[in-house]
Amino acid sequence: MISFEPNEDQRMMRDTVASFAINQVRPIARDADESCQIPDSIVQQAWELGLIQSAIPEEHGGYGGDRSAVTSALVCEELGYGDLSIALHVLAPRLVTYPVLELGSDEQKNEVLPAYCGDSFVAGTAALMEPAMGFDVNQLSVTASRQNGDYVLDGAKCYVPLGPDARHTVVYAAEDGETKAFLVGSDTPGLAVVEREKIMGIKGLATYELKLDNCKIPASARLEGDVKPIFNRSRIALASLAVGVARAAFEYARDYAKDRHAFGVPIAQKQAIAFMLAEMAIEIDATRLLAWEAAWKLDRGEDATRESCLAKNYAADMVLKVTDNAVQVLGGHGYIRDHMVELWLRNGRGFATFEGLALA
Amino acid sequence: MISFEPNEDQRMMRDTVASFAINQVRPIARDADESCQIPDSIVQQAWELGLIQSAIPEEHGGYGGDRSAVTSALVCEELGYGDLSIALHVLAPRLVTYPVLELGSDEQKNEVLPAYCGDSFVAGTAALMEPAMGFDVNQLSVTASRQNGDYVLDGAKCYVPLGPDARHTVVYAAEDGETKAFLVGSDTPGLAVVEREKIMGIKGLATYELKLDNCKIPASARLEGDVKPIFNRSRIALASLAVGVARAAFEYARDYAKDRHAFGVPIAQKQAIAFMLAEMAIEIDATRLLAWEAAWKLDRGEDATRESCLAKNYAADMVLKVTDNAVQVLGGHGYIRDHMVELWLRNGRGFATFEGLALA
Amino acid sequence: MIDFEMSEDMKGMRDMINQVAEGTMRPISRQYDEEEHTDPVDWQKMMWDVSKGTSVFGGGPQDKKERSGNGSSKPSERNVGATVTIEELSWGDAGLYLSIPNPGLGGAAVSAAGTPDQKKRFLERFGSGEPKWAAMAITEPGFGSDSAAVATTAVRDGDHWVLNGTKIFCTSGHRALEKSEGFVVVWATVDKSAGRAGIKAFVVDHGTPGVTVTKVEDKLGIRCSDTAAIVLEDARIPLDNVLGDPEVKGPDKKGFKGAMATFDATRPAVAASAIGIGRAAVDFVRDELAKAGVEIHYDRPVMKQSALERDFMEMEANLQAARLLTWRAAWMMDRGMQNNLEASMCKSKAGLAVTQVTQKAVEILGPLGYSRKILLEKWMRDAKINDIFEGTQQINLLIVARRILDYSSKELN
Amino acid sequence: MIDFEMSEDMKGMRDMINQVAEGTMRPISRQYDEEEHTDPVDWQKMMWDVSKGTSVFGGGPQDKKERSGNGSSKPSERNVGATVTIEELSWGDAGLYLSIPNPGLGGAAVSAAGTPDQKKRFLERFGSGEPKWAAMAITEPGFGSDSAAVATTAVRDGDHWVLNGTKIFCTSGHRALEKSEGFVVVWATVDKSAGRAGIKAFVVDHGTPGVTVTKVEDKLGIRCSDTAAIVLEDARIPLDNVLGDPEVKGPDKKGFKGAMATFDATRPAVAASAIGIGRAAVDFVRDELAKAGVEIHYDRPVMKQSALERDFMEMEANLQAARLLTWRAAWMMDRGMQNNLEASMCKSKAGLAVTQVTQKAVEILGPLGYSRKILLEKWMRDAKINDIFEGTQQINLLIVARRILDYSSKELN
Repeated sequence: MISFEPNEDQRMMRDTVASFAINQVRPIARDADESCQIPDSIVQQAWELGLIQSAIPEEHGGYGGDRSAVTSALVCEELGYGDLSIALHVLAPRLVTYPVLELGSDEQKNEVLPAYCGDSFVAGTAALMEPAMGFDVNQLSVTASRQNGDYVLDGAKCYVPLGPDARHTVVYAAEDGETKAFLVGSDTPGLAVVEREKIMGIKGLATYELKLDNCKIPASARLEGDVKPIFNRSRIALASLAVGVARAAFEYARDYAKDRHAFGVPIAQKQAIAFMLAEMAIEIDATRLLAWEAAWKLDRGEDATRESCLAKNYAADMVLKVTDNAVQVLGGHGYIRDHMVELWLRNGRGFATFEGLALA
Repeated sequence: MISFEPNEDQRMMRDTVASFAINQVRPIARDADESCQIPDSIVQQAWELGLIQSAIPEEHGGYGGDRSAVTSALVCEELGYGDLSIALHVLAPRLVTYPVLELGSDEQKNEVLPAYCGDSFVAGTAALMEPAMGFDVNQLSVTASRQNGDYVLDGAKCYVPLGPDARHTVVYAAEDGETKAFLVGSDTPGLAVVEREKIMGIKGLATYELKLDNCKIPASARLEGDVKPIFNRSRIALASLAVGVARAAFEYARDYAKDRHAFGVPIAQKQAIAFMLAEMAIEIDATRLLAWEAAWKLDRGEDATRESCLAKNYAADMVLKVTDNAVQVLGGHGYIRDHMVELWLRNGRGFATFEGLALA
Repeated sequence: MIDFEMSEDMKGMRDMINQVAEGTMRPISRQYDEEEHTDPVDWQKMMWDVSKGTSVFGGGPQDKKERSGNGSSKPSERNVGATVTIEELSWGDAGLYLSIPNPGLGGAAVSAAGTPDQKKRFLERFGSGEPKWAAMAITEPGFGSDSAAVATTAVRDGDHWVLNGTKIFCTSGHRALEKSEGFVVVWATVDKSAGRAGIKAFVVDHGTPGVTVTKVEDKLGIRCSDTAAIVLEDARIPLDNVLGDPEVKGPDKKGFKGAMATFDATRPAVAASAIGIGRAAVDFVRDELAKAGVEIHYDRPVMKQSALERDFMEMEANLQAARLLTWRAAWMMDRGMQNNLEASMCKSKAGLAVTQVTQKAVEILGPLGYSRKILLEKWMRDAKINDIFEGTQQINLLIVARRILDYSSKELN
Repeated sequence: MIDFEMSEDMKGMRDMINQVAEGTMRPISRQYDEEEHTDPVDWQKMMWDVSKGTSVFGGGPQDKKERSGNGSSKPSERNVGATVTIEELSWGDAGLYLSIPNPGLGGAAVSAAGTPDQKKRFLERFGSGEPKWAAMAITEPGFGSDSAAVATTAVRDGDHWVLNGTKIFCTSGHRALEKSEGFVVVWATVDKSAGRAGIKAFVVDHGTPGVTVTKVEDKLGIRCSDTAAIVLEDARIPLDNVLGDPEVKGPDKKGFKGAMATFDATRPAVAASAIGIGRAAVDFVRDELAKAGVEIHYDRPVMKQSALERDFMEMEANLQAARLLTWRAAWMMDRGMQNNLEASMCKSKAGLAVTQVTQKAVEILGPLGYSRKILLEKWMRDAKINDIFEGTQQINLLIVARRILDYSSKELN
């Protein structure tokens, strides 16, 4: 029966993450961007929230909690509201644990998952995006070819979070034209980190270019099964993160507009500003609901490709528009780095480009 | 040297047409739409302005005036400001005379042009559009095939203005995949008017579906040369007509907004309305200048395909947005047929579909 | 639990109405667009027979009793159900939907603000007899969205109120007053100097002397719906035909404010109707694209899509976003939650989305889209009303803005 | 005659500047974005040597003498020429363009409103010596677009004015006051009770005691341009450093109004700069598409285009529309026509168009577009300032609205 009410567990989870995002994450977001660095302490604090471990079954050392995409959508929004770079950093291990949980054999699970259930943050990552215009997850240029029972990976990847620090990298590559996931250890020969990416936004998050040059991995490194649900989940996570970023920008602009006076009244009392804010609020809610619906469908085990793509594309447009409008509401103040909105605009612009950068 | 000033002749021409559009055309526009009929008297009055004859050389019975596309752009805007149906009706003979002037042999000119230089309106028309989604002027489905030295035309056309009343119809057809123009007399066997179109807008203008069924015409009926400049000129004419329609809607909405009170002040004093009007004004001017530039380029004999397509597409978006906003400014009054704006919205929506419906 | 699955009951209702929409409404859709001001009598009779006594579209806030009553712990779905029903009917034809005999907005006002006696006197008639309509008359020639500017007056004269003024844009006004034994709820001021507080709602019954329908508007779309202008000239109505407290004083939940509150219920209903029209257009385009062999690759990167593909996906997303916002506003009402913000959000989004969706659909279909041979162009004309009535796009944005900024109508207008 | 062909002189100028932009500006563009607050000294020296004594960007209304003078009947192209020049320089790099030593807005104010003596004292220095800047200081922490709300005060004390207050967002303020022998024109009120009429413009020279640059802002883009906060604490300036009439009284064409009028000249200049950035992005995308073998079919029906194709055409059309509006506003100035409406139109259109064009370009290029390896992301950051400074998008729409509706700033604000 149609309902818009998170259940009790979801509410608790969301509130915990929200409080972390507001009190711990947001205050250091600007510094992380300027210094291009995220302090270990915040990563460890996030780790202790159990976001990664909770979804791992007890037999593999985790808490055995649910893996609901709806719950993830709620969590992602709050983390995105805090800071996108930090959100992507602390969620990065999921880029390994989730595909392994969904697609991995018992052996792979046993091998990989316990590493991500310890007391301290362990980095994991995925290499999906490629440095090409019109990058397409269904037509990867990185190839996986069989060679004497092993796989050999070749090609270039970009925007790989945490790169050299990751214990495992899930590399997506085309095997006979079909996208497959491969589990690659960080010390595998032929897997080379080229350099840290210098990009416009999410500057706190360390992302890297990777080169796969005759990178040999055993056949057992392949994760069996369909990667589509993985991508769909990532789209939902990104859409929800975008909602969080947009909400942050909206609230900041709203509060500024109520505070700032022009022509004798708060600028929020001017229709041009007030209507802009109203449209922002509507589009944020609209996107959240699209993401929820896609997540709900995914949770039912149905093909959520249509819903998650629509939600993600909608979110990418929405977050750009909302963050751009937030800068506009602040006027000159929006353009200087004393205020957060320019950072959110830079981060917001990324969503149209990001694919597979988050799983939650 | 860059200049935005029409020359003396252009100004006079524009002012004459503007006064005709305001005083004669506009007052009967609503009636023409409701009755799906345009009075002969207005057509004859327009004829007497010499819009058709002026561009025909004296040797063929015309006034030997200029054929500048810039001048036409000015004229089209004013006629469109009056009423689009009536504008398209009174300009229809140009659909024959212009291609003949541009592409016709001396023989063709001698044969055709004098008919359009008399004292009374003579209908001419062109059949370009076809009843298909994604209709493409470069990939027509109506074919012209050679047969014993003659041409045979086959296929279906739609939105043919004045259809059975036209003395000549310029039929555009694919000859070996390339679009060519053919001059077809109204009584040619195999050229059949199926029925008058019933469409959402430009209801005053009688447009028809045509069927070409083994329609045989002599080889001499073909207009030699490239049709691209003809299409470009049509695009510029349509863009300028759209500017006229949009300006009509803008001015109506502007005046209404200054007159209509809500919350104690004219609604035009509300930023939401005032900004909408400001954006309308800017986009109308922007489109006009794009059309002028395309026309200017065409007049220089250069390939104006890029400029005229950009102007036409821009105009189609603009006129829809402006007329829709005009309805919005009037609110409930915009939705009823006592006011003109709903008519302009219906006409405005057509521009994205129209191709080759006007030449001036 | 967050859930987007309709209950089985609701699905059953939806499917049933969809059959009616496709089998009964669509075939007569064009006819009643072209033959403006003609009543679709058979359709109206049929729907009257099916729905009289109940309200298929009704909705409105649940009262406590209803929610907790009858021993069931299942939360109500009345308002969400109404949006589903209305979407289906409007998918069939929005004009025909609006012409169904029913208590409409007038009935909603009596339900919300009427005394038990008033409910009996005015609503019971909808359970039997010939088809009937009720309507609400707010707008006047001199004002649109600024509903506090009512110029129609009501003056007490002994046992009667005497009403004078002109009302326009009264949906179903002609049918309520002159084509059936219905009534119109008329907003009038009893004390101009008191502003909003002086405005009251009066039930004007059919056949009241001095009440004339002076015009039935020619419109861009929803031509089957009657939009009436009504003149009241010394129209005398019984004293107890006023809704709520007739005194001009402080908070009056049943009068002006009560009537305003009905918008929180009717805005999701209007949004649902908009979505029905939009879905008709999207469904049509989807079928045509399939016929033409155009595939939609949802997971293709935006930059590899065709313009058509992208347009279509945007249409789908916009429509679905509007639908979810609408369900949410209705669901809140079912839960007895205050939904003033969310009701305006969904109305604003749906009105705009559907205007754009249908306009784009016409463009995609090309010459056929612009033609009256198919219904698409009609849906575009019908759709636009949703951006206008029950508060224009602008009025709804204003309400949203007030709520998110915590401003009064005085601070932000 | 309607004509879109530049004169030969103008083409020559354009081509020359384009070479400078490509050969000199582009290679150092990234460096001075990354090294914020560092002066591009070589570039500044070079441009100073080239341009001193003249104003390559200047512009402003022509006076009669100039227009009819020198026996030539050829109309002036000064302002149109300026937009062409500025477009080329900004195509190179908008931050570097803004950091060129020049009299800037401060100089424009002195030109427009200064006495012959003031022009001599303040402008002559730009003809020789070391690179210099002048600037205009209007905005304060307490107000942005509402320029009548100036809180900085100027009090007469014998032969001096004593200025107190804080100014922010002063473009080139640091360079004008502390890095060169320049000056800043400061808006201050001499009589708070007189509102706008009490606001005057004062020339504050470099080295004036009590004047401190307290902050140079970190910004989203145009990082090479200095944006200064200036504090004036009992800053004493000579009595005759006031521009226009120091008396508070009726129409004062040279003071506040004169300074406001300079916006009619500077808005097309800002629009031209925006267009230059936008063109850089469009040119880049065009090249990349060509490399990738993507063709643009202009005469393909919209519904057969790829999403990419349509996006690109929209970018081109928007940019060209903005350019034509800008040329028109400048051309009107060259003809001595009032262009307040058209100046705001072009600024509004260009600011928005270029924001959207560059944002779309980043999207089209995908991972590369978002990367700092190429300049595209920088252009997106640079572009946004044009939607904000010299009147935000909203302020310019407000001005357009006032003009088309014939409303005063009191009637529409």
